Amino acid sequence: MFELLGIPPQALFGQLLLGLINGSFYALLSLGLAIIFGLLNIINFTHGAQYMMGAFVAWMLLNYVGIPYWGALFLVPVIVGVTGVVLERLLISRLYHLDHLYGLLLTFGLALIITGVFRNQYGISGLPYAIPGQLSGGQNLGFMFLPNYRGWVVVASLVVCLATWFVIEKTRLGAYLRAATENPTMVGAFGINVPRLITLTYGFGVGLAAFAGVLAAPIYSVNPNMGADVIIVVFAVVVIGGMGSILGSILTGFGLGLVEGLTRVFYPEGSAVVIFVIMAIVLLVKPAGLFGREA
Amino acid sequence: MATQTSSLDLSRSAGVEAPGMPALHMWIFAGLLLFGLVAPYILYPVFVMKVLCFALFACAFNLLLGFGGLLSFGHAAYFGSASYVSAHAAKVWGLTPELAILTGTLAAAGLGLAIGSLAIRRQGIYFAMVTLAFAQMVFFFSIQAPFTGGEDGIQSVPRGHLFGLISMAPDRNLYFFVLAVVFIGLLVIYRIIHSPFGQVLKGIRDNEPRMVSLGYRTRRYKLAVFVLSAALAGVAGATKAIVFQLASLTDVYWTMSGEVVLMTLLGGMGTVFGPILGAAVIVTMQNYLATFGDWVTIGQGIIFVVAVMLFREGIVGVLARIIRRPL
Amino acid sequence: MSGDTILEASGLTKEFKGFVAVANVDLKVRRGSIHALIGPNGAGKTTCFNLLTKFLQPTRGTIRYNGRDITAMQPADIARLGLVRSFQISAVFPKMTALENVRIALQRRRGDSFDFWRSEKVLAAFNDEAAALLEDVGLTEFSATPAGELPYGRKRALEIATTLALDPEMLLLDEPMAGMTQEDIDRISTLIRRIAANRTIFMVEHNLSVVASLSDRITVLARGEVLAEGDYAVVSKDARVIEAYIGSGHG
Amino acid sequence: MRKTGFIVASLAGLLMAGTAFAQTAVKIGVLNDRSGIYADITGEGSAVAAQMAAEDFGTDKGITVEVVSADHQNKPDVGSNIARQWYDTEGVDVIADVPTSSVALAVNDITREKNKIFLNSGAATSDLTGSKCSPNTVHWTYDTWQLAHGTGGAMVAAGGKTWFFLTADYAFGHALERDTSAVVTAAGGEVIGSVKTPFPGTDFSSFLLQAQASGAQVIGLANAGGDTVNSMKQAAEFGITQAGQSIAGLLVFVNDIHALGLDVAQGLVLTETFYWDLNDKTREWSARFEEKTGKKPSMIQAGVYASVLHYLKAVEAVGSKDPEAVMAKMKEMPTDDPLFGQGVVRADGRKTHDAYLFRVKKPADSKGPWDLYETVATIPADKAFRPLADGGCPLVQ
Repeated sequence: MFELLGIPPQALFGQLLLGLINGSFYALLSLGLAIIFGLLNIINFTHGAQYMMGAFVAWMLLNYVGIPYWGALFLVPVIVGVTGVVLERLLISRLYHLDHLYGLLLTFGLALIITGVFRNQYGISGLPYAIPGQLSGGQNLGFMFLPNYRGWVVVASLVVCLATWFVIEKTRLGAYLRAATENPTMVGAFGINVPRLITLTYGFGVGLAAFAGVLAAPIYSVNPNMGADVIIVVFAVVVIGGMGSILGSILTGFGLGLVEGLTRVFYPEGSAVVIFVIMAIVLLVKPAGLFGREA
Repeated sequence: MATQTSSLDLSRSAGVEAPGMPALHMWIFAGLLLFGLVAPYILYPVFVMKVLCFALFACAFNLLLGFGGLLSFGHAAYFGSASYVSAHAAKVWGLTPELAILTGTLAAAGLGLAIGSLAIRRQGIYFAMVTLAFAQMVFFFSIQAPFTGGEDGIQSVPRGHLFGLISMAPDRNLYFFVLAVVFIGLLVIYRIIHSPFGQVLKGIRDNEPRMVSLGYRTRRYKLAVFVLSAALAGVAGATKAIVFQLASLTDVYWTMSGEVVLMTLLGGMGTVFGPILGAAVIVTMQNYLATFGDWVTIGQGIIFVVAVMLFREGIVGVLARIIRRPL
Repeated sequence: MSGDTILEASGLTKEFKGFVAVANVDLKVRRGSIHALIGPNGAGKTTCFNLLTKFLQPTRGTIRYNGRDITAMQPADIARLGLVRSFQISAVFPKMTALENVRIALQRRRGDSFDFWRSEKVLAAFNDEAAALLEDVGLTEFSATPAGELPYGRKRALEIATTLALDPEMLLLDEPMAGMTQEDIDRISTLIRRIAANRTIFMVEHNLSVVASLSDRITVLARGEVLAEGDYAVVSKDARVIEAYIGSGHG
Repeated sequence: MRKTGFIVASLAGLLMAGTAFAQTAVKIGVLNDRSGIYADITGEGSAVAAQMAAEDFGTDKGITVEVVSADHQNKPDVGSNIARQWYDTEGVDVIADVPTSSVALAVNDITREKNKIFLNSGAATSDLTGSKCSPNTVHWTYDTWQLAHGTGGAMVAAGGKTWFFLTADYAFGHALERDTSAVVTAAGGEVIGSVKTPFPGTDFSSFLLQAQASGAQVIGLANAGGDTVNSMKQAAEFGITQAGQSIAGLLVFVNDIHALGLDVAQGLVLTETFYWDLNDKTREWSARFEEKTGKKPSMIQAGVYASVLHYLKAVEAVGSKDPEAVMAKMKEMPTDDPLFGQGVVRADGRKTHDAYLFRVKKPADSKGPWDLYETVATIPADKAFRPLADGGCPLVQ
């Protein structure tokens, strides 16, 4: 059997597939950040906490109300999205006339509060959330055992990402959104309620994070800190991608998941920092990011 | 070339300033020094030393944010790496405390140069994210590098003898050394702010494209202030390692970067004295509420939100507005 | 007035994703002249202006200043060659006093000074010169006022004083009259005419009467391309220019 | 919801005021993790355990006990700060518990410098009674050497000859891997590979696949806390145990298993020195503990109880709280408590007692939410811990 760089090709495919799965989370999260940034010009530091909330709300729905995974998949993004709308209306919207950095500081503070409250309430050991019965088990692909659930994660996030891309790039609503990013006054003149558009956009971006949280709940333990560490990686993903385009953030997310997956095989010790190293290189070569707009 | 202005609404209080140190500032510095001299007889000296180290850290950070207009979300990297290097220098190389602190400071400055030269390629929130990401890289390095002792940190760092002569083991002796280091650090920052270089920084903060159009190579100035800020944060971190005889992962973790932002925001960014007060408040809060665990985090989050929503000028900024004098 | 060219752009092109903002613009500015760049909204004037001062990087084309190719230079270095620009939105340092605003330009003469250890008292050496420049533009009484608190017209005057502090060989003004009252316009027009005595001025301007009274030569831009060039008499009779302005609803 | 705040137990003070005995007031500081990853296995429960020890010791012996507690957030700087302040300004005589090796080592130093007493229960590092041993420290419950030998040795004996390690990439993980490898090799097994996983990590699937591909019989988890929980969860997801490989948790606590659920954790082999369901005494005590806290005790909380109890007996025997005299008495006097039975505190500060190799039950065999383990083997005290001579502790040379 021939080997590629000392790794049997089958194993390599397996690892690439796993990278793609992690990439799904990066893509969903960086997509949400990109959409929010596009219209609000705010880097939503709360994004990680909202991802965590997604997982927790799914857990609560199951344990307090008895709503299973499939219901949660649709309900949770709405519920967490609504909390996002409330935050935007109450707090974030009051900062638009200020420097963007205040938005960053505010959302950072909110992230601390949300994480702290959940930690206080549920401890830090993590809560179990079972894989839904329909998706337990797995497929033997020959080169690896692929749990059905992981396959579902890739499919679900691809579908959601592409649907979002389609709505924003190809529909009238998306056209308004893009126009509002460029020139809110003009769009307002068309009779469109721009503040409401902004609020809903924030809610949608947060909903994407919560969706990622529900997807993650059965894989990782539902844990108050699950968002804190992933958000920094996603920030690096965003810097690399440049948030210039919706498709760009999706591609960067999946791409970096793959790169990270490969690093886990060839140099596991470096897999935690590989994305940051790539970020440094991109900053040197193409400071605006791979898909970033100039200036 | 990116021409986005970083027009943080800083130092609304910083109005007209006469050249040289205004009498008011001189009195405040004198008051601080006097308080510093009597504090160890009233309060627990180790606690006051902690406040001093964080006050210097916050002021170093504020030099970058308040006067350079650059929000770094990764300042723990310089604070923490200086702390590791000085702990290593004192423990393994047996350097005297002042040389250990110097070594730590140089390390922080070098790291600041490396990260800064990459980070200043982006502006505004991107800059914040890039510094945060690099700091995370430093954190991962600190977990794995053999000399940092992983999550045990470097422990039992000897306090040593100042200049090889005066024992730093008694808390009081060490205290006055730390007071001197921090006070000199604060004066250096004050001078930087009020130097020709500082004037250029304020110009860049207020309107960077305009400074470019006047022929200033603004990137070099931003890098210079970044390195200065990293070095001074390094002094604070290195001193802390000697005081607590410990360098640990806490000092390089991103929550530390968040705390220093909070101290500065609470005290008043762009003010001279705000970060000192902010540091004192936050350190006191952490110290006396340590029992309450998560509530400290929640409290810090609430302070963040309240400060951003209601008083962006910070405590000292508000005071300055009331008395209509820059502080 | 010498007839040689001080600034020359050839084949200047800027493409943004999806559209061309400036297409193949050739431009020659004669030394000592006042040259205006006009055109309807969206014609690419400001983009063109930003390309010339390198605040934007051209996609194609070359820029020569005093015979030297500056296409690859950084904006700050171009300013150091004596080619200094102003901004459409008034570019003062709002938290500094008027005097400090001017002084920071004078301070440039100290070179790349990173002397953070020195007291800012050394800057007092520039105070007299700064005061003189303020007087030139009629701002003496405001010298201790933070620039952010000045009325709009005064800000523009301060901006010009700051620019003049560099003693530039050539000035690029981006809509110097935008948003001004007639009184302000008259004062700034006089000022521009005065400073043009021994300088070259290139300006983007909307106000056609200002352009008519001030400029020696006019380039008209529409849809990113040069439509016409000449003095006011020539340009104002050009059928395509009239068409372009009327077409976009301008008089 | 977890109670926070100081727990002040001023026992006996009023009752004893009129008696002829000289009063000895002892202040015990329970310093542990009240908000982080070890909050469930230490935290408030340890403070409750210390208080129970004071109550069970009795209020009629002329000793008043006050228990205070604080959160060190698993940060050595926070922990050492509190320890200093407790010793310098608050009159604390004894610090108990202190999970997280880094904090424990810091408190170990400070306690020695200030000449007080440190009763460690929560920390894993065997350095506390090895190269960093201190005349002021007793290490009660468990340590890394004991975990490695308990689990590693027993697994090899049970037929798990080939090993692959998932090692958290920092000092603790490396040490655990190194110690366990030595045990495995010495017992006739073989280590065929290991992978260093970034710490802290969330996704271990890639590393688990590498472990699976290696074909090793045992996958050793040289990690702790969230890393362990996540790697076990994902091992179940990828069907690794079903495919015939065993997983050995090198640092897993009963609360982790409780949180994971038996579905995921079944079949895992691990070592602990205490389990609530060992005998009548442990069941009785654990029932009382559960009444106060709502949870069964972890071995660390049991260790806090037992160590505080032993300390108080020594204070009573000496008649003062002089640290040197009390430490000498603690080492001289055999220990006897309902949770760990009889044992000794050795010269290096190591407390020895039996350890147990447990296997996590199948869901079908479990009779209640806390019925989690079946005992595979008992490791006698003299085999469970590192021999006195091997630790390199300067106190025993």
